[in-house]
Amino acid sequence: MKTLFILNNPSKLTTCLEAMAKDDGLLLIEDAVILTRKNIERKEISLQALNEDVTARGVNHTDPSWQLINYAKFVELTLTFDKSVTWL
Amino acid sequence: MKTLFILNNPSKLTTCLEAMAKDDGLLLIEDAVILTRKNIERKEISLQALNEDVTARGVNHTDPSWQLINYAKFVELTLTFDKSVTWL
Amino acid sequence: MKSVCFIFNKPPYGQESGKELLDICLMCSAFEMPITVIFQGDGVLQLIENQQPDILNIKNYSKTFKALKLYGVETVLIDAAGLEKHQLVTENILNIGEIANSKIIQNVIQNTDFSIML
Amino acid sequence: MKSVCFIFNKPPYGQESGKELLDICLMCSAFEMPITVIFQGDGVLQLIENQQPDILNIKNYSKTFKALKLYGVETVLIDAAGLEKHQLVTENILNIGEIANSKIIQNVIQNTDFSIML
Amino acid sequence: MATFSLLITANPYSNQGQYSALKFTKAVLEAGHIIKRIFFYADGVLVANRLNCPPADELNLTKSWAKLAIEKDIELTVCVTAALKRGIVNQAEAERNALTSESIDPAFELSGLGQLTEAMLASDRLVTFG
Amino acid sequence: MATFSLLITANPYSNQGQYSALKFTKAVLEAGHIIKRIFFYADGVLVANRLNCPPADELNLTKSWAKLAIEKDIELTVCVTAALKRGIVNQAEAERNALTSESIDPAFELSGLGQLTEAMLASDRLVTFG
Repeated sequence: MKTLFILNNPSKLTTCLEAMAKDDGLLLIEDAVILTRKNIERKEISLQALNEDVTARGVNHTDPSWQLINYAKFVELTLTFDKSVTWL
Repeated sequence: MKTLFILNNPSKLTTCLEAMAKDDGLLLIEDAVILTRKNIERKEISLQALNEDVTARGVNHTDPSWQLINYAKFVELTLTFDKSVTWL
Repeated sequence: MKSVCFIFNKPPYGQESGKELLDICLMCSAFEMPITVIFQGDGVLQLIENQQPDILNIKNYSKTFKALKLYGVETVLIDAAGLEKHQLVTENILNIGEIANSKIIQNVIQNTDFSIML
Repeated sequence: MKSVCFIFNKPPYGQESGKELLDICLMCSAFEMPITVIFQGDGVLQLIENQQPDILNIKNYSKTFKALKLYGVETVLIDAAGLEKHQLVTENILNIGEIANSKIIQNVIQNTDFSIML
Repeated sequence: MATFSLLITANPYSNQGQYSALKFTKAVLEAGHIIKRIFFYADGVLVANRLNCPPADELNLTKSWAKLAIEKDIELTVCVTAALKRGIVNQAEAERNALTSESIDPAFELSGLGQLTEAMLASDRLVTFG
Repeated sequence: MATFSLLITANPYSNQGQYSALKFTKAVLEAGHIIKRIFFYADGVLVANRLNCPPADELNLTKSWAKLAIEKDIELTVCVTAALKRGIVNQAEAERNALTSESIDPAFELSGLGQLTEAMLASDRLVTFG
C-alpha cells in the first residue's frame, strides 16, 4: 500500500525520508515548505507542497521543482494514496 | 562576556554551535543529554551535562567525555559565566 | 480487522508524546486491531533498560513496553540505525522486539491500514 | 542601562514564537534598553518581503520589523549563512539591517547583558 | 465518497496545525466526503477551552470549530484524560474533581480514547494534524 | 549572593521545562541566592490554570509552584496577554471579557510584559526555561 507522508517540520525531513519506500509520496505543509529540492536527494519520490503555506511565507522565490497544490488537491491526495502518515 | 549556552533540544545543536564563541560554555539538559561527544566537533568549548537528566534516561552507557553536574552546580555555572542563553 | 502501526521516533521525557502514543496503542489493542510497534531513530531511546525518570518526578512508562506482548502486540521492530547512532547494543535495551533495517521498517509502514506517530 | 539581544532563529507562522519574541523586544525598547536584534539560520525567513499569512487567517507581524528603528533598535543583524541556505538575496528581504557573518553574530551575543530567544 | 476522521494533537496557541486542520475539514466537506469524527488529543484538546480569548485581530479557533460543527453536524470529541490534565472539564468532571467550574465549550464533547479507535474502524482515512 | 529572575515558556503538559525550572529555582534558593521574579510567558502560562487535574501519579506542577511561592515568598507573574488567549483569567479579566468564571490559581498574578523587563533590570541573571 502506498503511503502519503505529510511533513510539517523541516527538521524531521531526514528521518521521514528514511521511512519512505519507493512508491510513497511526500507532501510538505506548514513550516516544511521552506525546504528546497536540493534538501531531498531521493529523486524517485513524488513531491508536493501546499500552495497556501508557500504563499503565506513568500518562499516562492526558490522556484521549487515540486508541484504546488491546494487543499482540494490535498484531500484528493489522501485518497489517491492508500493512507497517510503525518511525520511529526 | 562569556556566555553559557543551555541546550535542551538535540536537533538545535548545529545552530547553537554556530552562535558560540571560543570562551563560551555549553550545558546539555533535558533531551539534549542524548547527544554524544562525537556530535560536537568544537573541542575548545567547555561541555557539561545535567546529571539528573542523564540518569533519568539511562544514557550513561555512552560514557560522555563531558562533565556531569547537578542543579547546585548548574546555578553556580550561570554565575561563573557572565550570562546564559537558552538555545531553543 | 484493519491493522495499525505506531511509530515512536522521539526520546522519552523531554516531550510527553511517547506516553501519549503508547496510550493510543493500548486502546487499539483493546479493540483487537492487529498492531505493529516501531522504534525508529531517537525513538530507540524509549527502550533503554535502566531509566529512572522518578528522579525528575516523572512517571516511568517504559515498563509498559514490556507488556506489549500481553496486550496482543505481535510485532515490535527496533531500528538498527537508531541503535547504532546512540551506541546502543541489545544488552542496553528492553528485549521486546527484533532489530530491523530501514527496508523492513518501510515495508511494515506500507502494509498497515493506519500509521500513527505523535 | 543593561543591554539585551534578541535572536530570531525560527521561520514564521508554523510556530508563534517569532511574534512572542518580538513583543518582548518592543517592551524592552519602551524601557530604553540598548537592543540588538539578530536573525539567524531559518530566522532570516521572518524578513521575506511578500509574506501573506492572512490567507491562513494568521496575522502578518513582519511589518513590525520595519518599525524596529522607530522603536530605537539600533542594530539589526542578518545571518549571511541563513540567507545562503534559503537562496535569498538582499532584494528578497526587508531592508532593515546589515548582513553579518557568524563571527560578528557571536561577538554581539557575547557583548550584551542578556540574550533572549524563544 | 469517502469517510474521513481527523486526529488533532496540535497546540492551538503555538502551532499552525489547528488552522490547517480547519481548512482540510472544509475541503473534505466541499468535495462531498463525510467527516465521521474529529478527535482532539494531547495539546490539541486546549482548543476546547471556552475561556480562550484570542486578541480581536486573531482567528478564534474555538469558535471556528464550534461554528463548523453546528453548521455541518460534525462530532468534535475531546479525549477526557488529556483534557482533565489541561483544565478542560464539563460539569460532571468539575464536580467529580471538586473544581469550581466547568470550562469546555458546549460544541465539544468529552469522551474516552476508544472513540478514536472506533472512528478509525469506521473511516476510510485518518489524517493527523500535529 | 546574586539575584535571579526566570522566564518560563515551556508547555507544562508536553515538555520537561517546567520540571527543570522548579528544580533550578529550589537550587537557587538553597545556595542562598534571591529570586526576584518568575515570569510565565507563551505556553508557560498554562501552568497557572487552577482547573488543571493531572493524574494522581503525576506531579501537579500548578500546586508545586504555588507551594514554593507561598513557602519562599516568590512572585509568580503571568503575562496577561498570553494568559487571556489561553483561557487563564482572574475575576477582573473574566468580567471584562464576559466569561463565566475565573480560572487562575491564586498563587499566580496576571500582569503585563513590562514586569519581565523590570525583573531583568533588577536581576543579575535571567535564565529561560522553554
